Amino acid sequence: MESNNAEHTKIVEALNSRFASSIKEMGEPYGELTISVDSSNIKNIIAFLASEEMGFSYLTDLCGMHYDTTDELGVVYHIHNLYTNTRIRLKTRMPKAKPEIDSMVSLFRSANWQERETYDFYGIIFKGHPDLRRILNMDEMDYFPMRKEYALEDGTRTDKNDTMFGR
Amino acid sequence: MKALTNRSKIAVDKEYTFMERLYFPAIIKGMMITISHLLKKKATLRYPEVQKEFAPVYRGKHVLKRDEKGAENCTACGLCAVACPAEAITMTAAERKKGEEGKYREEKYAEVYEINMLRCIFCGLCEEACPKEAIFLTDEIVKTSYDRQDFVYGKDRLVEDMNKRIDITKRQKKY
Amino acid sequence: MELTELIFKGILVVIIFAITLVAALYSTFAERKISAVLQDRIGPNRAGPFGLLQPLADGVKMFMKEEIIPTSSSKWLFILAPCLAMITAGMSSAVMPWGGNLIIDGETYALQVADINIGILYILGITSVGIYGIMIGGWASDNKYSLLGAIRASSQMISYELAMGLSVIAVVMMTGDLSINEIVKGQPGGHWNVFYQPLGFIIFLICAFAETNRAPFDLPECETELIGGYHTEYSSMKLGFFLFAEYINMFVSCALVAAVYFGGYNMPFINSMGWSPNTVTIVGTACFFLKIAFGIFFFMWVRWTLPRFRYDQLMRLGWQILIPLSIINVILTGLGIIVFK
Amino acid sequence: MIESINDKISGENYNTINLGPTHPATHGIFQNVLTMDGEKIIRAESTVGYIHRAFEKIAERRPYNQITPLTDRLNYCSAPINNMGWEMTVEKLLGVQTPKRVDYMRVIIMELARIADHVICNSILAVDCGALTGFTYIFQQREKIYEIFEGICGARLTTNIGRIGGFERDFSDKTWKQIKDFLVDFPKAFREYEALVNRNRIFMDRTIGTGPMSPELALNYGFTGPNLRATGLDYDVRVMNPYSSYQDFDFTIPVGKQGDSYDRYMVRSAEMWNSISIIQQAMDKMPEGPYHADVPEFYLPPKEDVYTKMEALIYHFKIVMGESKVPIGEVYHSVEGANGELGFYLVSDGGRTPYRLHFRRPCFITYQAYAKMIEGSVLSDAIITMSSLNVIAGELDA
Amino acid sequence: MGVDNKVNIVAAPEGHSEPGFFATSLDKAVGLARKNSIWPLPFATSCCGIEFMATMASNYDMARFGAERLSFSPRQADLLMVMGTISKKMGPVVKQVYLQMAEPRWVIAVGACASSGGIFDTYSVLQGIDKVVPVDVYVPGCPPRPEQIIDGLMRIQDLIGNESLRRRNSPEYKALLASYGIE
Repeated sequence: MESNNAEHTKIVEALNSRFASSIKEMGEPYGELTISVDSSNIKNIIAFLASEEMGFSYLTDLCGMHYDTTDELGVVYHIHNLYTNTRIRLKTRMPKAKPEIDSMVSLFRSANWQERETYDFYGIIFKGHPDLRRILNMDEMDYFPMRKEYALEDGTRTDKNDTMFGR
Repeated sequence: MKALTNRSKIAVDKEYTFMERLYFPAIIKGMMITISHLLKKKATLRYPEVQKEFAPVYRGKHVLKRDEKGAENCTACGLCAVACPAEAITMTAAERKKGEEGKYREEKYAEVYEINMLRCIFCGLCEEACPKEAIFLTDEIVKTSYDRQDFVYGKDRLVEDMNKRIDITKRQKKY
Repeated sequence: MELTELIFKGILVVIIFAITLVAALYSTFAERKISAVLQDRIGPNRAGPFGLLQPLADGVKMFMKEEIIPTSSSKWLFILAPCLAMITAGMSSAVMPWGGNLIIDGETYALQVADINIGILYILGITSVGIYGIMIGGWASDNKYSLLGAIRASSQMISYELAMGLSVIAVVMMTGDLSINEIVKGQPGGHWNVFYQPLGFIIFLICAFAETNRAPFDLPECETELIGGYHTEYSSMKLGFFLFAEYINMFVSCALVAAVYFGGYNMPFINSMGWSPNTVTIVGTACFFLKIAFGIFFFMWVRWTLPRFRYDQLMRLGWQILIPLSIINVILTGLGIIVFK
Repeated sequence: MIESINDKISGENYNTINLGPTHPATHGIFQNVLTMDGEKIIRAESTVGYIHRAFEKIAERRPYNQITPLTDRLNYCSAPINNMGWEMTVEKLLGVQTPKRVDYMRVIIMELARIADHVICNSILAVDCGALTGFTYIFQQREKIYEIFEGICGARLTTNIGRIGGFERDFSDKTWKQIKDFLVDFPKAFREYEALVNRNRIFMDRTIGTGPMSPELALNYGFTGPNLRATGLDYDVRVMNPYSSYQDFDFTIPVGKQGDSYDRYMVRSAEMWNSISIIQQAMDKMPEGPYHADVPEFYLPPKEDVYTKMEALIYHFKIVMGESKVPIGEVYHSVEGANGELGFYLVSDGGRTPYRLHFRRPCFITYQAYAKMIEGSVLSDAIITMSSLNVIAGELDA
Repeated sequence: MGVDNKVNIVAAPEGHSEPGFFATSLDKAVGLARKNSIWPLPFATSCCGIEFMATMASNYDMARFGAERLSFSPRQADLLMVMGTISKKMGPVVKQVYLQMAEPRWVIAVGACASSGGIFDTYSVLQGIDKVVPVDVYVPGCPPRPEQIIDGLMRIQDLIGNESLRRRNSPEYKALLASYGIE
């Protein structure tokens, strides 16, 4: 991958030298360094990036995805090096049948609830998470509502004429 | 930790001065401030005796406009319903019959037009979506009521009264 | 005791009790109005002219509300608590000298229900019994927030009672008498104790705030922390009694501050106006009530200005600052008495 | 009875107490189960989700222009910042360059919103300490901000202000005057409020040392915004990744020392003063020009054109029906929300609705540290800490 | 003072008046007292709560109606003001708070979310609190202006003023509560 950003080039080189086999795709859409990686190796990659050498000590965001065309689930990480002001987006994919990925809680405490939220929404199992329970929805809920196949509405609404909106 | 920028400035001072240690100076100062409000003009707006004038662009109760001749502007195109994030608008379209030209401006009109005021979030997107200058939000507020069914406003409450026309020119002004 | 005096005392008791109740009732209204004007608001103005019937509306509403006694509470204690709070609050006004002597048909009547010679001790004693109402109420509710409120109330009371007593001792040393009437008489004209005992006065005032559970010491109720504290589980008139007791306590505290430090019914120049003794007495009583009214206003003014303390800070203030200060005050007073007398 | 109150934890008699969800100090609705030793908190556990409203799911079902009113309800204390953050995200996806005037107008609105938010937080902190009067003084000024918003967009709180590409209408003369008046009135009222609260020893005693945080731990917990700055680290999105022409304005980043409640309070105070100065600078430098970018695919054409011109009518229908063409791609954009970095991660598959829209909600991430922050402190401190973190339920639970 | 005189002071109840004597039905007098002493329990969950703060603050001052004493303890409250979204997770809590309130009690649903679910027609949001507790007055708006909240309060006042003392014992009222599973 070619980049005009010296920081990005440095990161890409460092990652390529260590984790070449885990990296699937790299890109820079809208100037944001985006790397798709193998979900089995994500913890090592992030641990390396979060080390003092690379300085990505801040987990900005962690969220789930459901790619319904390939029926895969994914987790997207945004990590940030505050001193060089560089952000990286790391994307992973995993089959919906076995949605497992390593937990980041040991690296970033902020990952704790974000992973719980992701589990709550998509049913992604974070291995090594200390307390993987539903967080926003009720414990009794028996599906993962953010997956594309589930409806948004709850169906108890009585004061609406659905035909107006093509449903 | 190392600072990220050179623009940081420490905003706190936690050292008590001797006077602050004594409690009383700050307490007396505070009490002087509160007592000075004793004779100040009260900020209260005496609603409902006095009503505040809302901004001309205020997003309150909806109105279905008629044109100068008294014909309804709405052609039941359904854009407002599509644009409504709360899905509060429903309507049924009907064809205009002969002799109803004075009642409806276009060939199609809304036979039923209902807005569920309890669902409505008064975002104003329906007003923006309307291509026929038919629906506008006004600076009136929707009245409260005892019954949930009361809030489905039909055409009887939405279409403007020709005797009490609502001026919407200010809303359209883009300054 | 003669029959006429007995009748007079009887009438006086009724009047004093009525005045106390009305004063407490209208303190709630004053609280609302004063908080409103201090906050640039208007305050209640719908119930009656200027909202003057607001306290009545509150009272009637509370009377007509459903009584709830939580099933897990101890029923008798739950009912006893507000009664205790109310009774002790009402009792404390008995020894207050509301004015000088009235002379009717040559007979002298004192405007005081009971001039017992340990009046100060009586009031201190009664107020510390009053805390049982709060404690029992908080405990009997079987609610954790109530329990916390009760614990806070009792420990707060214990710590502030001491400093309060010590600060009064300095006054007693000057007067040489425990009777409140004597203390008032000891401050003729403008010779108020507050000028001789400024430190003692401040300590006493702070303790009075703490004793009546008013902000900044309203920790037992402390809406933002304990919801309602000890009265969280109380509804209807039982709650009314608690709130009422608090306002009566405030009224009595103000009366006590006025009597002990501001000369009670004494006013400067009141005796040099050449009025008849009865007029002097009546004007004096009016002055006393004016002082009380200002005191109540001051209590509310403070409440609507200051943040409240934290529990441990309150304790520190009581034990580490106020008690040493009040002991110093006693020593200074003693030295003063030795030097100047 | 006492036995029923206590339950035994690891052989000791501790109390458990439910702080929330309807406790007066929890403002919104958070539940904290506290294990207490007397008044001291031994262990705390937070439960959230009491107003989970499925924002992200709704966002997948609504066209782009209908998501603006949705963002209002995230952090409702400062809705315009959310609105504009979202609009800027879409603009970034579309590659739209907004005119300078739009940027400056946005800066004014966003800083007003920041003041409105911090006013709530700081005054409620004082209310939770027991001082209610300052709240009413400062809230009168907040009412003026509402009036300004109302004059621009027609609503007070949930503003739905601005459109993709700019504003729905230019500020009127009255609005300009209101903003000018606000810049005069607010500092006076705020100074009075600060005199009432800031250096009052009771208030300082209550807040200093409550809920402290070190910068390292704060980063690890994902703090941003005033809560992070209170620990001493000067991270501010407005400076690090300037958006909407923030680089044109001169302002400092106020930081604290220990990250305790007083630091948070003072940092917010200082930020309000900064906001005032930023608004002043924006007013002084306000360039002339259009109040929206030229994006016919997303910005509704003027009504007159819709009635007369075919092209405008087509665009109008396309926008309202959500049929405008959106590029395929993914974009992350963040703004400095009132509580920290408010991020929008938008994935588009070219359809009429976002394929995925994730909100990085600062409150959600910050609040997980709360349980740790209050362990070992007393109940009163727990409440002060919660107020000073300024956790907004709508944003927390999304 | 010009405005002061215009304040609508509550009219005295209809009754029989002679010098020094005024008789009215107990219902009316109690209704009058109750309606001027409403202690609300603000169940503020989201945006509407902020507008409620504005209603309580100086500019709108709900205290004028005798309703400024917020009682956060349900035992002492007369009026449950539900402001903001109530999710399905929160629904039971609302119901419990309602159950803990002492009779007579009223409920006002402020804002679109509490009244009907509003914009949030989702799997997690209760579509109106009238699914769990009986609601007396609905206030539309998202969020309602303080004027509308005051309007709702005045409606509640009308309701309280006209309510018979025995309504709470009437079979209709019991049936209403039973339909919500409340005894």
